[in-house]
Amino acid sequence: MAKVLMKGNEAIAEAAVRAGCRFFAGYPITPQNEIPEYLSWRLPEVGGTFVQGESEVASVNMVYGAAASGCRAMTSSSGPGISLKAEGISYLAGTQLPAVICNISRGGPGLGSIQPAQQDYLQATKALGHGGFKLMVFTPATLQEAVDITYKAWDYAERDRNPVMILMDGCLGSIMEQVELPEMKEPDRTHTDKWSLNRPADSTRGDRVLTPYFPEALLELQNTSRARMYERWAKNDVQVEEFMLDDAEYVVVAYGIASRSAKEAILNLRKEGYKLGMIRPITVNPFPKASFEKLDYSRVKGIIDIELAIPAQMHDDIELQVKGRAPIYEYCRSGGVLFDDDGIYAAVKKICDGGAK
Amino acid sequence: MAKVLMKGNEAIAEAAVRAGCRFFAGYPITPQNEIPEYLSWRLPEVGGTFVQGESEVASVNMVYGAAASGCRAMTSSSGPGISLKAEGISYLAGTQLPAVICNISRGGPGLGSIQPAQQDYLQATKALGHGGFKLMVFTPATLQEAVDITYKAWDYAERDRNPVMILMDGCLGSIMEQVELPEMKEPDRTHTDKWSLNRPADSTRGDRVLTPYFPEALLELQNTSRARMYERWAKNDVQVEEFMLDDAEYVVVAYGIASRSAKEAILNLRKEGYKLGMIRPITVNPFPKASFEKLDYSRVKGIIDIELAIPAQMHDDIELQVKGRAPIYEYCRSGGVLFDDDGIYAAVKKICDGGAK
Amino acid sequence: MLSINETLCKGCGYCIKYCPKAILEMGSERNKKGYFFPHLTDAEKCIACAMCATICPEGAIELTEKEGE
Amino acid sequence: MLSINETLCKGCGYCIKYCPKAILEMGSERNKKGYFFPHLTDAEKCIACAMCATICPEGAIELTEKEGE
Amino acid sequence: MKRTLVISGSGGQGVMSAGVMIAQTAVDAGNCATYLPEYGPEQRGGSAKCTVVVDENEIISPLASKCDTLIVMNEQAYEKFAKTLRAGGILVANTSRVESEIKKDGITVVEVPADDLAVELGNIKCANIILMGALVGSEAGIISEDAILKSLDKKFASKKKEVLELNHKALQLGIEYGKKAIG
Amino acid sequence: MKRTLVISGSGGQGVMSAGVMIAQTAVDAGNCATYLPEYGPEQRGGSAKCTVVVDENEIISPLASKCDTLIVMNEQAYEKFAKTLRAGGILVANTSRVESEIKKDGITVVEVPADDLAVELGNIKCANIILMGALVGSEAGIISEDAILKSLDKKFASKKKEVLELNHKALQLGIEYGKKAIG
Amino acid sequence: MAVYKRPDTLKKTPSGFCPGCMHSLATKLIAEVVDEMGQHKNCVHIVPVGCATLNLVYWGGDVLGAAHGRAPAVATGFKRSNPDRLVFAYQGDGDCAAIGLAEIMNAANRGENITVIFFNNQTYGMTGGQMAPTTLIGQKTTTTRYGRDPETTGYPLRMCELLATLEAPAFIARYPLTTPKGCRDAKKAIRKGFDIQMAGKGFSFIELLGNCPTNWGLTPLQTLDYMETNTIPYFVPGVYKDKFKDGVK
Amino acid sequence: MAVYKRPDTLKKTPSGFCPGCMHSLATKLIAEVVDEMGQHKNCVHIVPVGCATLNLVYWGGDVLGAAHGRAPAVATGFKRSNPDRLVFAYQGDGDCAAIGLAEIMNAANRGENITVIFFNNQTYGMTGGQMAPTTLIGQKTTTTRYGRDPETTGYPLRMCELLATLEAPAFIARYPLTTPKGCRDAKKAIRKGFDIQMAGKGFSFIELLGNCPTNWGLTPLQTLDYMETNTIPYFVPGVYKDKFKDGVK
Ligand SMILES: Cc1ncc(C[n+]2csc(CCOP(=O)(O)OP(=O)(O)O)c2C)c(N)n1
Ligand SMILES: Cc1ncc(C[n+]2csc(CCOP(=O)(O)OP(=O)(O)O)c2C)c(N)n1
Ligand code: SF4
Ligand code: SF4
Ligand code: SF4
Ligand code: SF4
Ligand code: SF4
Ligand code: SF4
Ligand SMILES: [Mg+2]
Ligand SMILES: [Mg+2]
Repeated sequence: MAKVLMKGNEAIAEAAVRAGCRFFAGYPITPQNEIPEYLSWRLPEVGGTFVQGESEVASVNMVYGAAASGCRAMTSSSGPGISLKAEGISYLAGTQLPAVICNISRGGPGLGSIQPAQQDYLQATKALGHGGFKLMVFTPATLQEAVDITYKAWDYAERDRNPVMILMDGCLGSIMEQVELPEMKEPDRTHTDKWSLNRPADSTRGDRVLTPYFPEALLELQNTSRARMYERWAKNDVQVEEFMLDDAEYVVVAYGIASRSAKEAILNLRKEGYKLGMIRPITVNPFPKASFEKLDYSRVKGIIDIELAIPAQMHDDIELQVKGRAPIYEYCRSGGVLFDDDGIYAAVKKICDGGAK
Repeated sequence: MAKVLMKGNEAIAEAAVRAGCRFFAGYPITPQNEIPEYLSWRLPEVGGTFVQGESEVASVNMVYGAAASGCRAMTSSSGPGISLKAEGISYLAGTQLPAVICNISRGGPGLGSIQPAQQDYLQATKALGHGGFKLMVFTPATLQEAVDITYKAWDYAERDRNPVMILMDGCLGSIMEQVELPEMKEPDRTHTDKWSLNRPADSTRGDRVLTPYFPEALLELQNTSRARMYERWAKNDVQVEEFMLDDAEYVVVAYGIASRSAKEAILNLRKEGYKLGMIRPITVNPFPKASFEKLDYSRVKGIIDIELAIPAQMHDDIELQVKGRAPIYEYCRSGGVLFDDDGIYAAVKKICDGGAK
Repeated sequence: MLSINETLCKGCGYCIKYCPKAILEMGSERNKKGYFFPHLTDAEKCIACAMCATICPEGAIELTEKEGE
Repeated sequence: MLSINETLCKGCGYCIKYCPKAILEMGSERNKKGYFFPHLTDAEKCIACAMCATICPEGAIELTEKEGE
Repeated sequence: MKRTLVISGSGGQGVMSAGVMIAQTAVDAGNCATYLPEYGPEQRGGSAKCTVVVDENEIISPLASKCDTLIVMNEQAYEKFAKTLRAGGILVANTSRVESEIKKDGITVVEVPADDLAVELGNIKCANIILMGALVGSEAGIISEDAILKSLDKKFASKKKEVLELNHKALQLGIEYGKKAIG
Repeated sequence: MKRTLVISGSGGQGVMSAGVMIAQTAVDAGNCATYLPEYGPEQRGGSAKCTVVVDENEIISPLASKCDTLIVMNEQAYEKFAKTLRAGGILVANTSRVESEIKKDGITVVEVPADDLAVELGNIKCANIILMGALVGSEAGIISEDAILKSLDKKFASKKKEVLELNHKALQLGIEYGKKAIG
Repeated sequence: MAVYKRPDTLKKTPSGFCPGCMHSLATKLIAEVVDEMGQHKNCVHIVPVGCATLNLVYWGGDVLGAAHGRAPAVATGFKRSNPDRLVFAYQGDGDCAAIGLAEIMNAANRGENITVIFFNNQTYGMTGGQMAPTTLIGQKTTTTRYGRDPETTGYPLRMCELLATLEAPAFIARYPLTTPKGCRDAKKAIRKGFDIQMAGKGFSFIELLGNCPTNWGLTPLQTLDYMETNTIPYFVPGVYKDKFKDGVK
Repeated sequence: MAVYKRPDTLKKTPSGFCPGCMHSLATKLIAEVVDEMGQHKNCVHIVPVGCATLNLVYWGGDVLGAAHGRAPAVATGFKRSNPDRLVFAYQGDGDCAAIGLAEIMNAANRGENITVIFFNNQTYGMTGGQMAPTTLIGQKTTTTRYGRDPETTGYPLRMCELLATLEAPAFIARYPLTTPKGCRDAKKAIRKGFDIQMAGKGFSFIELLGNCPTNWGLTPLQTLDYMETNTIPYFVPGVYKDKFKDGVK
């Protein structure tokens, strides 16, 4: 298929439609508005439903209702709106319902700024709500990747009966670049027959109760089986780009838009002889542990954590893998300030030259 | 002062009143109902205000309003309700307002169960909302400690202009035991004059804007100064009980009600010659790193993480300190199932005997 | 024919209150859950108006037409 | 005396629309922000009714009583 | 010495208020005590349980998997918790609601048809007080007769005289049952 | 070769739509392109900026701190971004709104009183098209005259004929300014 | 032949509600309607958070547990992606009139093709009897120890009256469950709501005046008198909106 | 002497609003009232999330930024712990009638002694013109490309009418900012609301019908005509509730 120039948010929206998503509920918030705006006319075209919820809280609960019926459903928001969805996302996880949640993230905390940032990493990966559940969290770096991930997101969500998060900074949400769109998949609920409340006319299944409420012993069992699922993710579902690691003496760790700035800096510094490489998590949960294990720490002189977040949020995840085998440096901006290529170039260079903490 | 038998929730409520808290807004949820119930009559007695908010969202925002005026304010909830407060807590942090938030926690995710659990550790310590802010998180283990912490909580909150969380499981919220209550402090807003919207009649201060909205460059500055504050916490504000560590070969890490079950097991096993000790974080953020640094890893054969959470939530924080110098074992229950003393005794014993992973 | 399922009954007394014939009476025995439950004092007088069954929160009362009679 | 603060003005034209004397007119100069702003065509005719000032969203119009006159 | 008491029954039977009273009585007598309630989502008819730990010294954990004395107010409570009673312990059973035959090996059993007695006394709600009395009478050692009487007076001080009297009677009746059982 | 264009002005001046059009034109001509908008909270009058990167190869980062060509639509934009223009770069300035004297050392400057020209043409809104024309005319190398014309036709295909004509005129006018400047 | 048969859409086991609790009665009435309409397999019961959560195990058809206050949003999501199912949300008064006020108002205002059954017992039953938005003036609860004071807590919300001001809703009615007649009226209203929904004609809301013997501290029979004297006069029964006065089809 | 003086409670710098935006006008009118009452130092302006957020830097007194939709809750918290201050919340229509519907209704129902000024411009201005709860039937927005369809999105919410059904509110009124007269009426209403508050007499709500030239795609002058034809007929101006018809004191 031909490549088309698309805005990040619209690319995700179209990819969702092609993945068979037929329900979207959301509430306006910058910088993700093009997702609901696009779906407001696009979903009805394919027989789907768009609802502008009265709030983020209502929207995520509408998605909960749709998901319970086996319909592929999605919501999207940013920072403050994601916090408001926390209870609902916890409910999705608790009731074991698949859904896709996009966080097109911006500076925080509070109202913060409407400019892009990566300050929701810990929220997304550690606890997007109460009760100790986890999500698979994807962090695309290009719009093509965003499209591909969105297209596959419900496959993971339905396999696991767990919501999936696409965590993308507002920069990727609002840039335009070329993407190749995947084929249209027709929605099909029959594969949800084992768990959903879908009940085709000819169905003979018994009555079913879907709820995240449990007597404590059952809840413990569920917690335990979910814990095993998280372990399976760590084993099977990591996605990562390992870039120029073979001879790297300094390894950058960056995801999303930050990784693109970083890559540019790496390429420029390589020209000057700096042996730089990059581990780019495409899934931040599960985190790409193996990539760190493979590093030759007799050669690696430092790990450089590059994020649009202050304080750095990925730091502990990196440290857990590096285990003291190399120093970890940070280069971070936040609050909506983007990297500029001169700045990141100079900072990384300084680190490699031994001039930074 | 004489000790009185009190329910955990009521003890916290009374301690808050004595700390000068004069505003509470909250919404019913088990197992914290005695906090609002108690304050509904107690606050008016001392000229304070109790509002039963129409929701957790409204309640935390009422607290935001009260806090902005320099009034010591509090809200409390559990699991689902805490998630709903996430945006508001992020706003408190973003606007740099002091307040005290209690999470009397229960099993999750979703509606979960109404029985006690410790499944909100990661949410509390890593990201109680969007935007990458942090809270000091206190985890009392006895009602006396809960009272003392509550009494001091606003001092921290106002020093830092940041909300403080008291994270206490529903078990401690609903048990009764004896406490000695502190003196009544009279509320005084003058020390908030530097930042609050308090404006006594004779004040000559200029107009003031309190908001968590910032142009990106300013927001980055704020993020940076807050990051420094988190570092100061780590240096100065850790509270921990180090129990029988001198000769310990196995070190239990546990907080809250879990630490009390653990302590009982430790004492029983000590009688049998097992050299057990315990690191009990009283602040889980900042986490008591130094206590782990002080351990003699040539002697310590294992660290045992005991939590009412599956998967274990404190594990990574422990691993970050232990750095591979000793294996980390886990003994966890969750979903509202409490430890029974036989079970924990047997599990710890098995670990010490080398019979557990 | 009126039948009262004593296992379901919780002894609220609503059926008794609303029986127009006043032929329901609380018993002195307890069911498994510990609740007293009512019984018919005079089945003959029952007019099968189903007032009792309608108001019974637990659906503990069922009524069939007297067969054959 | 009517004064129009051109820096504040955004050229919406509301003042012009509501002047009962039709003595306000949009100018052809731009202010710093790039907006055209109005001016009085005939100050004498102004009856100081403050219609213009009342509706001006930006508070760009102020009126004082003609001093001494 | 640390003593653990468990009271169990169904919501609405007064499990919790009896537990609180015992803990309070212990504290008033100069001991340390903890009280731990556990309940399900139902307000009535669901299971209700509380654990009271009494000790002269500070109490480490308020949780307990075994108890020294046990009051069971209905059949389910008996079935669920009988096995948690330590050898040599005291079991107070509300025989109005416990239908199983009670195993008595190695423990002291106080059988009290508390519901029936309470109804006779005039109010089913005082069944819990009768059972508490039986516990005290059986010299479980958690609290003394004197102490519990004082507590009762305090608790019902603001209530009508008849209420206090009813509860006094209930307690006395229970105590007699307790004494008989160990006597 | 990678070329970076920055357009800046205030909200409502058409900064974004010009940027999108250029990116689309580049893509239609077989290149890779990224377009990155940046704006403040105000819908009008606040600062607006976009960055368009064009390359034959895949574009690594859409962000850029330096640019090869720069269109400034008002004074603030000039003040803020002039320094980000690389040596040898091309600056297109809307002199109807840029008041400062423009420094010309080592760069090509195309001065276009675009607002005034646009008003003369009949609609201030086509100022951005004029400036785009100036960019093309100055042979900045990002897009060709042909290509941008095609884009214009496509973009205004569904609009009234007068609108298309107006924009054609605007573009041509701009191109002339551009050509003159390098000529 | 059966004159009255316990509905099949209830489980055969006892409910988890307290003795005399009208949640149980309300549930039974709905089940009767579902049975009569032959919708047992087709209906989806959106269960709220509140004592009605106990219906997770008592209701006999498909059940979906919603977050506190969000049942109308959940029902919206379900129904919009499954227009043929009979979808109804059950809500307590805390659920519907406090935390969920935005959701119920907006679902009603959108005219969602769902039915909401609103159980108004003037308190938060499940959490132990705190003040609800519907708590009557002067009523004592665990958060209004001296009785609800309108000066600080405002007035009991009348949901039917409020929703009836909106354009979209098709049917709004309120009945008390205190008498057999009230039950029959309520049942008819539920039936009408369900019929409207199955005909695709929009939003219906049926308020059932109920009790909470446990938290009111009254015996079941006492609650009947209390409601006659206090609840019913304030929350006046009747039809508040009906776009289908002459029947649905 | 000044016949009309720009209020001191506004900053001397230009507002951040678009040309012709009536947010600017509304803000100016409030500032005039605050000036006239001598409340500049005593008032607290609770700023919502929406274009009115721009008032963080334009308003000349104490300002507190609230989360989207929660201004009434924030105002409640502030006022209850500072009863002497003049506390008013300003809200957009998305803020007040969508996400914040529960908060405004409950604050009104509690009769909080605060004033809410509600700016109804029938769209989400700040986020780029999506449908608001107040968007008119048939109105095109970025989420209703073919015009608002009541079948799927319901009907424009009339907040004054809704709030007027409640017992507690003291004063509720609506005026359009399209004419000098509308502005004067609006100003009087704001004054009345503030007077009521300072007398401790309860909740007041003043709805201002405004515009959004930018997202409506109209010039400022065109918006005036549009509003006369479309907005004002649907949202009828007037006093909807007034417990103090004969003055406040
Ligand atoms: C978000 C959230 N807040 C609070 C609760 C606690 N909670 C459970 S039920 C309930 C209220 C019940 O009252 P109501 O809706 O009137 O139902 P009732 O039990 O009276 O039938 C509350 C507040 C919760 N589970 N989730
Ligand atoms: C929780 C949350 N949701 C969404 C947003 C995004 N947002 C900012 S302003 C706004 C709506 C603005 O509309 P309105 O309240 O009508 O104000 P207007 O700009 O039209 O004056 C929204 C949805 C936000 N900041 N926070
Ligand atoms: S059917 Fe009627 S007459 Fe017969 S017992 Fe029931 S209420 Fe009484
Ligand atoms: S109405 Fe039903 S539950 Fe109540 S007493 Fe009669 S049979 Fe029992
Ligand atoms: S004061 Fe009246 S007459 Fe004078 S310019 Fe203004 S509107 Fe016209
Ligand atoms: S009303 Fe004010 S802003 Fe508008 S044109 Fe007149 S002076 Fe300028
Ligand atoms: S607590 Fe009240 S509402 Fe809940 S089941 Fe019992 S009586 Fe019914
Ligand atoms: S976008 Fe609309 S509401 Fe916002 S400032 Fe501009 S005109 Fe006003
Ligand atoms: Mg209720
Ligand atoms: Mg608006």
